[in-house]
Amino acid sequence: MTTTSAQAVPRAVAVARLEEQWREQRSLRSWFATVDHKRIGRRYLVTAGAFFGLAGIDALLLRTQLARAGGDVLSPDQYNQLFTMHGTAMIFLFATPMLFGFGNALVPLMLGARDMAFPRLNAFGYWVFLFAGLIMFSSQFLGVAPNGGWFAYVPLTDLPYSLGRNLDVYTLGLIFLGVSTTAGAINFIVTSIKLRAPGMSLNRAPLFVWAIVATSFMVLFALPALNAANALLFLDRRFGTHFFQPDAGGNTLLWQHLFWIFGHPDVYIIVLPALGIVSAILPAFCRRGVAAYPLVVLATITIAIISFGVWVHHMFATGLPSLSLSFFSAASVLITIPSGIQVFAWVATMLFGRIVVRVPLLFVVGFIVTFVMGGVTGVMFGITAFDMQITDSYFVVAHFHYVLFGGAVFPIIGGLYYWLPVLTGKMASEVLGRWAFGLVFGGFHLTFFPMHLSGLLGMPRRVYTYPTGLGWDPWNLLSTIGSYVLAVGLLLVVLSVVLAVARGPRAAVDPWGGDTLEWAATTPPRPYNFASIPQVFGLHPAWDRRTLSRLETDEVLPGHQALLTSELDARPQRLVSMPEASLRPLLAALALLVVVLGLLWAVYWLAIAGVVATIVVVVGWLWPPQLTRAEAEAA
Amino acid sequence: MAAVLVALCLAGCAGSAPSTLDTAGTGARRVEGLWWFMFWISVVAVLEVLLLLGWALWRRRRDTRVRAGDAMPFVGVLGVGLPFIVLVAVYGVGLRDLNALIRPPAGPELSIEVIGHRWWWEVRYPDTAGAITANEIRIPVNQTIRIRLTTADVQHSFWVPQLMPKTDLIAGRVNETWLHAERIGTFRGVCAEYCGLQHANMSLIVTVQPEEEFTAWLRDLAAPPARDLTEQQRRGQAVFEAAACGACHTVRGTTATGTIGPDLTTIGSRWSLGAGAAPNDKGHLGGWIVNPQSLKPGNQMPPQPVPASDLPDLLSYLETLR
Amino acid sequence: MTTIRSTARGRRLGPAFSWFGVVGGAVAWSVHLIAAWAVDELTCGAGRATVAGVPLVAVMWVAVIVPALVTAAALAVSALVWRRESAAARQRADRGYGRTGMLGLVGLGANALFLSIIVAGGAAVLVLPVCQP
Amino acid sequence: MTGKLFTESTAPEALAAEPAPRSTGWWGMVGFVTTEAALFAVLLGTFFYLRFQHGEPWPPREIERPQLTVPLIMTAVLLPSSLPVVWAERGIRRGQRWRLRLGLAATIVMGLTFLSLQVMEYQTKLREFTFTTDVFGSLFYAITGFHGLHVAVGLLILSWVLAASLRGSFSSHKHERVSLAAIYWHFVDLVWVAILFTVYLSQHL
Repeated sequence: MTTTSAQAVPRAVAVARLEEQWREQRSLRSWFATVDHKRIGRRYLVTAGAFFGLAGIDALLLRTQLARAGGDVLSPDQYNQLFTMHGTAMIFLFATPMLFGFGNALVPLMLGARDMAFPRLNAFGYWVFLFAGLIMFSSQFLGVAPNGGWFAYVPLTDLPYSLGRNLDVYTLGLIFLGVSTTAGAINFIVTSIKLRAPGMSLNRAPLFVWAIVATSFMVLFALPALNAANALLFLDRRFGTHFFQPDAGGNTLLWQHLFWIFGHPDVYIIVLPALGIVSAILPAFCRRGVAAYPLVVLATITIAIISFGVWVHHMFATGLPSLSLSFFSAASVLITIPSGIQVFAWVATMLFGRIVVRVPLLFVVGFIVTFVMGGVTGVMFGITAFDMQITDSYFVVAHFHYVLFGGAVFPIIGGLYYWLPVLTGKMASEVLGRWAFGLVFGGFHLTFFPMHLSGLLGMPRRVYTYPTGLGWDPWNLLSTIGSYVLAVGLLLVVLSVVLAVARGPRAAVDPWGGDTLEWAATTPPRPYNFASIPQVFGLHPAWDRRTLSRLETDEVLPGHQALLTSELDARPQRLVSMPEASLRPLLAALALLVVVLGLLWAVYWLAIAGVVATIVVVVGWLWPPQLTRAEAEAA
Repeated sequence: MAAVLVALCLAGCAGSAPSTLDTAGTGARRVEGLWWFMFWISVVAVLEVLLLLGWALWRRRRDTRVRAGDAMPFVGVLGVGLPFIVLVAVYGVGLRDLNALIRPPAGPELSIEVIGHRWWWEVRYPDTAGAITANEIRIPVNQTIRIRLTTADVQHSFWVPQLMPKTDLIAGRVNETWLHAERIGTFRGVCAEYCGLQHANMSLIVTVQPEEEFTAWLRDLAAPPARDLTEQQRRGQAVFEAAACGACHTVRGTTATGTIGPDLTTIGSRWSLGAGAAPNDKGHLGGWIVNPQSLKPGNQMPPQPVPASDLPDLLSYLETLR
Repeated sequence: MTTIRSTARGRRLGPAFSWFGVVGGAVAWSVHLIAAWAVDELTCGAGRATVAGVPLVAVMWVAVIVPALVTAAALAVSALVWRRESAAARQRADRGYGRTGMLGLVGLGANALFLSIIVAGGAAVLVLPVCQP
Repeated sequence: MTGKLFTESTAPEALAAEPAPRSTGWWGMVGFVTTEAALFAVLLGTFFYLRFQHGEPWPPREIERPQLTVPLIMTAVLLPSSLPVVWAERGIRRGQRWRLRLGLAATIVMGLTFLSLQVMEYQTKLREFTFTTDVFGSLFYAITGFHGLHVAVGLLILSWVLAASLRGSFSSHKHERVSLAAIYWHFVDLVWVAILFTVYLSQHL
């Protein structure tokens, strides 16, 4: 079909040659220079997992402080730094990178591609994420962590109310991190548009890929609002502009608008890929495809769009005209419909399938229960009158943990168990996994369900202490106990993964019987993923005998090459050569780090030096290869 | 589910809590009704999903067929049709309640200005000749009170859960809300928007009184009656003036006219110190004056070098300010 | 189902027209939301009740009705696309949803959803005063 | 006729048409420009939000309405600068390297002229107000400065492509980087129109 040459090389020889071309040396240089999407994906998962652990410890400290009224474990300033870092890190340094890690490791495999469209950009994105995370967490150990809440409302975060470096870490750190997220998003979009296996037209793309692509488009449109807001705040704080200062004509509500234009889509940026994970896991354990595939696609797309039109529901109590609030209320309420479509599509999949109960499915069931409970309280917050009463109370804390922990962390853990064979070639212990599920599920609800009650009882958010005798004490104590149970459960998850990697049994090929292409590759996949580029004939290529048999017999695509296909119907177009490993992505990220540090410490010559270094590295990185003689003559 | 109901009942019956389910104001009562409406719908929705999930998990023991097809009718009815009807109903009820919230009951109206500070509430009665207090609001029962909300520094939010949904205090803007209390009592309020270091200790008390009682109180607040001071109290006043407390605080009728800190004209009768940070008794007040940073770390009041020998006099003077 | 002979104009306009059926509602709703919100918040914020002499409430109605009509048109187009694609699919050997059928269905669902959101916003214009916070 | 057109347009074939094949680089650049465009949209939205929340007078007291002469000359220099790039790109498609080099050089000269004019404009403006004067000053310098930065980056990219072309890196078949640089330059160029309208022209409406 697409391979051009007709040399009669035996398949085994061709595969061995491929192996030679794609194999990475076990050396220090290759460790820093790798562009393999699977390695980068694993690094994203491990790094984001570490940040999850740190932000989780923050949360445990917060809960310990709040175990009883008038607690004195933390000082007010420590508490404020910790709750800010907990939120900021969980959103920016854990959730999105974790899901990007799954995307990195799996999207090319699911598409039947050999790597991401821009492998070096991919490596660059990882390094930037790592450095941004290190900057932000080191500020916590130096006692200058951001302390204005993850939402960083002005004027509290502007001069003269916030004088230290705390908020500079926040603004610069998030802009720096934004570079990584944007690069990742563009990479996912282009990979999914151009590198799908032949035959994988839009109506045959895996739901996980749909979710990642929808998410990536959201990133492109939402992140600029956050970056702009942070840049303007940085200018206000450092160079004396007045964007958020009412005395000089600025406006404080501007920050809230800009922040939430990013912030609400970001909730879905986190949840959508996690919902994609659920749709990817279910078929393997229900022995049938996800029900109502076109409706689930419809739901994914409409959620991505409508999520941009609900941001003002975070501002229902700011005193804006009720009418203008109601347009956002309407969208906030009706965005439930696409979420409902997905929930009932999963329920239908389980009802009409043959269920095999294994650990990943347990986490999916736990997810559905939790997510539905978070969803119904979400509808309540879409109603302006109710929101004005309950917002900024502990009820909100309960609600968004049901949505974000329930909606993202449960699928992430489920996905971890499900794809562990792809990621590491090992299987995790089923027994340990079930214990972990029980503790995580029980601990989660014990932690967060009581918060609904303390919220209804009038307990406000973000308080480092509270008086006794207001009926809040028992619920807070329960929450704290729950948080420790939850922590034990999460430790068990980590333990079972570590044990699996260290001494777990080698996974069989396709151990769960999954339906997407990552299971049609070897377990774990080779560096080139597929020797022959897969042919797709339906929604479930790994269950399709045509696809599987052709994978064994089709001609091997030789060399460091990938196949481009058409945007809508994935018709083969042409071969392109893929870049080799390179240190330049790391160098570029380091140069950018210098810029950020220079700005942070107000050492501007350092920042300028960093800019020059970045330009030098990028110019070298993108320098076009010299034309071959034949090409030069043809010109 | 039963546990949920028991817990909610407990929540509703906990008398001392500033509970949104134990309301005394017209606005909050509206939202309480809205909550129960949405709560029961939510219970049904969650039960529906739980039952279907349970059925799916239970069924697998007997029935191992896989049904092909895309189940579009199932998803269409349960995932689109039913939710659509319910959501439209909820949105409609919500719109009705919002409309009620923005139209306070008519009647004689009183205006109060509430100004947010880091981290206390300044309360002014503009219809009187300078009635000012802090961290407490008194209002007459069964009347509509207009509240004008501004902030002196950062964003705050005015929330008295039992009376009215919250409204933010936005720098550079003037916001308005209203209270209409239907019964007599005291109701706790808080700052609900994170406002920095001592956001946790920024509470206030709304006392709802019969109209005559309220009128008498307001008259005394506006024009504090002359006080007969004992010898000790007079010495205390001298300490107060010597320690330059008046640079930040006002005690109307004296030389203290500062406006940075709360007006202390009625400090003796306030419900707490530091907007809920500590009870208002002699011991805490003395501790507060000598080192306010230990009771409410980070607040704007610096420690006062009042000699230990003068402290009892000062405290006995401050107690007279009622 | 007879095949349609296509003219040059049809070939050119066809994709544009059909894609309007897929994304028309989303675009119309975005315009509706931004226009209605921004005009209401900023006009009331400036303490006025008119925009260039036109009463604010009239502007609100325009910002609701025009996008609603555009969305309804997109809905009609997508319904047509979907019906004809389904009819074509019935004659094909494999009865699954083709890519065009899926796009038609996505357009149909999205337009219906966006139309309901715009109408719900219109209900608010009917009930609430324009500037009252 | 219309009826027939309608029937035709809604035929399944209409949605079945594939767009022209594009490279990964093309999609990547389009994605990047999209997110950049969103960034500028946010900044210009910020301008209008602050302007209308501020009320009259606008610009606030101390600042005069901006003069239009220099910005209009800047526009007259920048907008046509996309044409030589187009001409250069078409040239290399036919293998005419001289057209590529000449076109790029012309655009770079025009871009540099634009930046010099902007420096002049800043010199006059800074005597009148700075970015700390009030919110209009902040907006003015932040938005035009951010765009100036993009022009500078665009010039860097074009010079880089020119350097590569002098080295002989492009041919009629391999010149993707030229097309990508062109997309970016067209974008920088078009954004200026929105900025001109927002920062300068709309003050005189």
